[in-house]
Amino acid sequence: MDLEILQGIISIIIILGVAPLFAGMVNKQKAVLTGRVGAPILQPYYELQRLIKKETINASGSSFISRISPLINLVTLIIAAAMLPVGFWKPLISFDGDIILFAYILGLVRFFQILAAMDIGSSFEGMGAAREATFALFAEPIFFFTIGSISFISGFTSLYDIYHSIQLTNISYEVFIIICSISVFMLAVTECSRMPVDDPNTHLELTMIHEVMILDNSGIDLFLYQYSSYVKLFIYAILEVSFFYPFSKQSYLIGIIIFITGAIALTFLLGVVETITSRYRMKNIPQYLLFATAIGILNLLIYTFTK
Amino acid sequence: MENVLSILFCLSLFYVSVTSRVKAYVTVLRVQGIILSVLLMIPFIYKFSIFGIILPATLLLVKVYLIPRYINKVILDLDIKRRIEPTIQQMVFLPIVIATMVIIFLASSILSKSTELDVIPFASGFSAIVIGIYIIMSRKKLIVHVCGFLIMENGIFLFGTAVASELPMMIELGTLLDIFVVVFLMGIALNKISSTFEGFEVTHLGRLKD
Amino acid sequence: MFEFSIFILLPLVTAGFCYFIKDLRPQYGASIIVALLHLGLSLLVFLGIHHAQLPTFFSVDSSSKLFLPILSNVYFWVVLVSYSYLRRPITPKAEEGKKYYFALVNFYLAANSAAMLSSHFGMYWVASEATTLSVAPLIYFYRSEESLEAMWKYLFLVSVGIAFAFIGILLLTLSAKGTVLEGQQLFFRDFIRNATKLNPIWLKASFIFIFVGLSTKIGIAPMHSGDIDATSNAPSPIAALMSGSLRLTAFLGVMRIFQIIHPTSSYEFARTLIIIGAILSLFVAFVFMFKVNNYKRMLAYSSVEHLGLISLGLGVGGLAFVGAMYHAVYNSIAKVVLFMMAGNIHGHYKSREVEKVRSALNILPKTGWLFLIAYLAISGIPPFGIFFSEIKIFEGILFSDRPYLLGLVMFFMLFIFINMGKIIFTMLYQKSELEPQTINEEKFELNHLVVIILLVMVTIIAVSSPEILYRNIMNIAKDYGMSL
Amino acid sequence: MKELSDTGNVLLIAAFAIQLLSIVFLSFKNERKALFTSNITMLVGLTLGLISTLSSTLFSSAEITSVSIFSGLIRLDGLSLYFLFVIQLVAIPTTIYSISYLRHYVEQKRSVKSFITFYIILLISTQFIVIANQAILFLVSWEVMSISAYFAIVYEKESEEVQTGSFYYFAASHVLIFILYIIFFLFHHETGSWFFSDYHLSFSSGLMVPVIFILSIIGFGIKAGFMPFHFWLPQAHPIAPTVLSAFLSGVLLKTGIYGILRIYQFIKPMPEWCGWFVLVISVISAILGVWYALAQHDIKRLLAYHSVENIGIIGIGIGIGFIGSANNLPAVEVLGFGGALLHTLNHAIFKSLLFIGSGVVYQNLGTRNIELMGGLVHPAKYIAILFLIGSVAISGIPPFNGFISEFIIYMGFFKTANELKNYYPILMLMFVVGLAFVGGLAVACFTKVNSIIFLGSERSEVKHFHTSVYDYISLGILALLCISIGFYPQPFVGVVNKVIANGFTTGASSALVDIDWLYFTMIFSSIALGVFVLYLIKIKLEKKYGRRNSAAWGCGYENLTPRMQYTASSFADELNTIPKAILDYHKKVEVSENAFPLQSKFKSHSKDFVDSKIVLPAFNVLRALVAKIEFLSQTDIRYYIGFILIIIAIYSMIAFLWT
Repeated sequence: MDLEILQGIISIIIILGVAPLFAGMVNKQKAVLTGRVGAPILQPYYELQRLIKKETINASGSSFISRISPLINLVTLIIAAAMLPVGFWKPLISFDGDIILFAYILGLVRFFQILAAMDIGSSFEGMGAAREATFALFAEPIFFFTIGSISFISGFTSLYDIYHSIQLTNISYEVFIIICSISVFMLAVTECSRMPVDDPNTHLELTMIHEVMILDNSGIDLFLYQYSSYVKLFIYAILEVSFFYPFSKQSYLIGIIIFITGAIALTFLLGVVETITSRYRMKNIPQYLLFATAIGILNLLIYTFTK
Repeated sequence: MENVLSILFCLSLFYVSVTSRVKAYVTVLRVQGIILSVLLMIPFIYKFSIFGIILPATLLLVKVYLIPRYINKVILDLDIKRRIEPTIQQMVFLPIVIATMVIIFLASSILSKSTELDVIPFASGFSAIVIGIYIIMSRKKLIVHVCGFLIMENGIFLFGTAVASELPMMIELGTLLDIFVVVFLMGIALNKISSTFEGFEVTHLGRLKD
Repeated sequence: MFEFSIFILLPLVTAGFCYFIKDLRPQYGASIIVALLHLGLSLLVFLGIHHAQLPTFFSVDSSSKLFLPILSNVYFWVVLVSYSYLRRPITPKAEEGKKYYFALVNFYLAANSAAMLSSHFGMYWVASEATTLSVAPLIYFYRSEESLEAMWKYLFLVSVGIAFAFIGILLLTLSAKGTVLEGQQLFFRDFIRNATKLNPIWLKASFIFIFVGLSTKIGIAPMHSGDIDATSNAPSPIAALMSGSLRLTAFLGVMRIFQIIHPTSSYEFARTLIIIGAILSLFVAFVFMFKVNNYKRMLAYSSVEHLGLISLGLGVGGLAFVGAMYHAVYNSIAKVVLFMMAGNIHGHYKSREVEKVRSALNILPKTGWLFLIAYLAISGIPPFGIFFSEIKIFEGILFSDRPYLLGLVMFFMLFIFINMGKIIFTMLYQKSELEPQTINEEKFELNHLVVIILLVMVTIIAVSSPEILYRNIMNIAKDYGMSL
Repeated sequence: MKELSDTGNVLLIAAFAIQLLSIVFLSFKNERKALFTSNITMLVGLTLGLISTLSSTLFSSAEITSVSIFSGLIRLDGLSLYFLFVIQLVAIPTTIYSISYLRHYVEQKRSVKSFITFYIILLISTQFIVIANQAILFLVSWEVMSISAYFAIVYEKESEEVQTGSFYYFAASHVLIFILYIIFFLFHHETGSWFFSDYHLSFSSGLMVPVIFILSIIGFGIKAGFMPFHFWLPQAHPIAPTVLSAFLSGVLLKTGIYGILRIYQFIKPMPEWCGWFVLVISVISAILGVWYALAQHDIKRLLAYHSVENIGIIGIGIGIGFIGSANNLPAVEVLGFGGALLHTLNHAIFKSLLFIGSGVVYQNLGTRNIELMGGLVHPAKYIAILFLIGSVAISGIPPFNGFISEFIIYMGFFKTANELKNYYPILMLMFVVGLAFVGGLAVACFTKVNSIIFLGSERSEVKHFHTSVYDYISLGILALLCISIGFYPQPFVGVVNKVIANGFTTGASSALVDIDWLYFTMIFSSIALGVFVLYLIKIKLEKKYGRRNSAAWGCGYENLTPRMQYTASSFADELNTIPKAILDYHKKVEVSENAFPLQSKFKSHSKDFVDSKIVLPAFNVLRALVAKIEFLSQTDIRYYIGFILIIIAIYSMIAFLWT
């Protein structure tokens, strides 16, 4: 077997295996920062284990959509993960234009998630779905103004190549990349339903976005949803940490260390952000997202005209 | 001679623009008919021909006898009020008429410099045309409209003699016949109008609009 | 002399015959035969198979060669359906008028043919005044207040107008003073030949008077009102005759004087006037289509529009002129169709108000559809002929020296089309509050057949574009000195 | 250019002959029989046509050669063949569907013959439009197409709504034809010929060609439905019988695209501003189109607005192609035009799929208002699935066909930025974001549509959901096409590539076929496979640990009713509030302030900006102006006579002043 394909497969396995751990770390960090002991880092694994053994209950008005949606969710996210350079390795799927496929395949996830939520026929899910549709719309431009802008500048259209093209030779480019990474962080916060956009630990249905959409799922369905959300968080983490690509070019070892440290630092960062911010009012979220977009545009403009 | 007749013609126009009696119009039409026939007969003083007399004779017949008589009959039949109600006061109307005539006479004399033409018959004919239209425009009675139209026709005739009387006789007769039939038809129509609308004024005719 | 008797004398004689015979049937028979003979002979002349020899004051030239078949075609179909039309019940007051119908129609044919064939201005004037006289009593066919008013207005306005045209003719003789034409007869031929020698001042004056005077008959704005009143109140066959041929007869007069003026220095002036008149007509049609609430008036305004378009073609010249000639042919046919169908609608609903006519497509399916198709035909929708002629006119305008006119024309025509469509669709589609309980299946009448034949005709002529028509129109264009 | 081979010739003519023949079968007295036979005949004709198109060089490995028959009146080149293919491909399912759709009218004792007649004429004339090689034939076909479409649209003519809506179409198509006249007059004048094959003009030759270009964008833009010329579209498409809406939105709009591309062939290469011009109006059309769609509750109106969006996307592709042609970059041209052409096909497929789906729903519920629907997945599972496929495809989401064409367009942007550097990347990025935004809105819109119509529980009672086998056949064909283009795009991309090579590009480029299409096949298949495998596992686990249905969580409230569901208005409210002014979005909220609230209401509606703020006011102003012209409508004959005198005076003045 080709080494690259092997690397790709290993990447996927790593993503699938490590994703809950990453989420566990975030939660742990947050607990520590708020002065609690918190659940163990491996708590997500226990959660998943518990869920898979539960009886599955579907809402009585629901249809096949809410039954297949969790499956599509997970499978599609795995495919998306297969496009990412885990540990700077060449991913399994890498071809010209996969950045578009990446963005759109996440759209597929969203499409079915919204449908599954609406399938229940309850106002709670409907509210969540409407919010998801609205906020996702504003999140989309952020992706293109960050990763997309790097792509446009470098001329590459594959995620792997885009990260590969990042260089630390030019100070304005460095600033550009750093600001890009900040935007990606803001995007990750949105897409993964973290604070300040969404509060995963809230208990009031009216204030939730992602959690309310899976309110009526249980058992294997909930397992799939939870697992997918871990994978999604990890995917965005990789999108963020892959900005350290240039370091791996001189020495792969240093690179991989930086990668892992970066990932851990990211959990810390997420923890900090979740600790020090409160969730925004729903009305203000589009403004937050537009702010992130604006940063992206400004960054690109500044870079283009200072070159 | 032609000029004298033309001036007479113009005087009849003045009369017609100040009169307020319907009958006066008919009289004026008769007078004008006579003037025109005389005008046509002038050439025969010098050179007489039986064949050429047909036209003036017909003219005399139609314009002096038939048409005025017919109009009179209509007036009698329909019991039209003698007085006309002009929309414009005569005191205003007459100055307008005079002004128009002055302009026409001036214009024709200017035009006559480039082309050789008899100014007085030309201008009086043209004045009659315009004044005929003025009469139509300023009077309400339909019968007066017919008279106005006939004054206009007379004007054209005078105008024609001034310009060139070269039209073949057949065609001249045709025009006369046409005019006669027009007046005839108008008379019939007036009859119908009087029985349908109970009035002979133009204000009754206002049904057709968008 | 044979042609003369067929074209003019025979209709005259028949008119007399019809006047004295009281029964309608023989009147109809005689009229049909005359119409058929007229049509046949005019076609023969048109096709160039027969060369007509006509007495003094009459002759056949390129334009009368084209216009005569238009007249006899329209006339033939109108007479064909007239009998069934006359048999429809009308108010008892109007019954007595029926017996004069055929006499007047025959007289109309004679007068109209004479006008078209005349080679002399005086003759033309006499004949076209005669057409007015023949049509005026026909307008009063229904013996209603409206028709009486329409007749009065038409008769009076057109008589005044035509009197002005006579002044124009007199002025034309004045313009000939001092040339070889002085003291000569007013034959078109001579004037065209010596046009350049005419006095330009009087020529212009003459043109103004003839154009404005005849405008009352053609329906060129703002002298269109009498025409509108008359066409909308006349019985439908007569309205068809007026729109299809009478207006063209008057238009021919303008064409004649235009032909004289063409080689002279006043040409540009005359063109401008014709274009102003044409655009005004389109404008008037445009304005009134917004507010018209009587469907026959709507059709009358449509006639104003199309005569305006034809005049525009004459004014602009070149390809637009060719288009205008084609347009004259197609428009006459389409107008007959429209008026016949409007007559059927009137016959059923007994009203000319748009508001009274509802759901016509259900109640009168055959008439309704044909009316709709006729509307499309008149609006220049292919495959009907008007599409092809309009394209020529438009292209001619676009590449003339006044291309901006096309913008105006298209703007006006667009709204005319839209508003006309709006009216017609309301008549056809809108449900009435009082839907009749039983809908009698509409019978297939003679006039439906005629209308179908005419629609097919207007399509076939256009699609096959016969060589002979093209050549004739080219001859006219050549006679008018149009550069192509 | 060569003459068409004998068999192809015969096949094409036979196809048209059979299509025409189908009108003859309408003479059957029995409506049902007439409907069936004429539709089947039409189908045979269309299939024959499709076979002749498929057997042409379009689908073989050979290069496309342009073929002309009937002494050059008809010419088949790449573009014609491609659009012929699109038309016939989509006309087949719509015709199949019409058998079942029209049967409802027959059951109501309504004659459908007039509709079928116009429908058939419409199909034939549309095919003629794309193969005509002569301006007059083109114009005639175009007019026949417009008018027959009008009469087919106005089929249910008693309704006021139908009258108004169809009238918009009627008026707009007449504006359009006038513009087309001018375009072809200019061509005729410049080249002295009516034949398309003689039309070669260049932008360098003065003002004429830019005028032609602008006119063609406006003219064909009206047909295609570019903003702001789209105003007639959401009026006319909803009120047409659904069979026709499917064809109108799916195919007829594309004649506008065909026109633009055809004109491009005549006047290429273009300067760059043309490309930017098209790009800008296309992006506006796409974004506003989909946003308007989001605010609609009428399913067919919503789909009509989506046509505006998709035409915008096609326009974006064309715009990129123009920019490529201006800069002489074959790769960009290929990607831009390729994306546009493929999206043309794709949109035709999924839009007719969605319209037919909505038609099936409409037939059963008798309403087009989605707020009254709901839960239809239970009685009509397969319709729901087929509709879902169309929805995913139209949102441009993988793995269906919509994504493929959007992908090509994205690649076009990247390529342009890459080749032209400078400030291009940032400009292109703006358009990319615009397109992505459109995608996001489309997702929002179609999740709304799908969930409100099919998911949840029934808002209005449906006793028995009628479907016929024809519905399934037609929807099935279209869904299959959606799937196959999505999963295996190579052959379709190959065709598009060939079409572009035949008369579009200056130089050859393999940019389109160079994309790793195999990846798509693999990725999409693995998604499908993965879902399937996971499903099996899930079933197994559920068997082991149990599965049951239970009432949804109601915050403790037990009796959830269908009326408590989230509505379409509330779903889209947040998004629609943002461009409130442009969408003319109004909402009405009635909340009772009682201590014990009884009833609250929420209503929203949106009016078309162009229609309500530009077209109608302009028309009203015109009408008001015209109404002011009173002096012309005098009834008094004295005025008539006065006019004569005045006009003579004016004319004499002109004569006097004439130099």
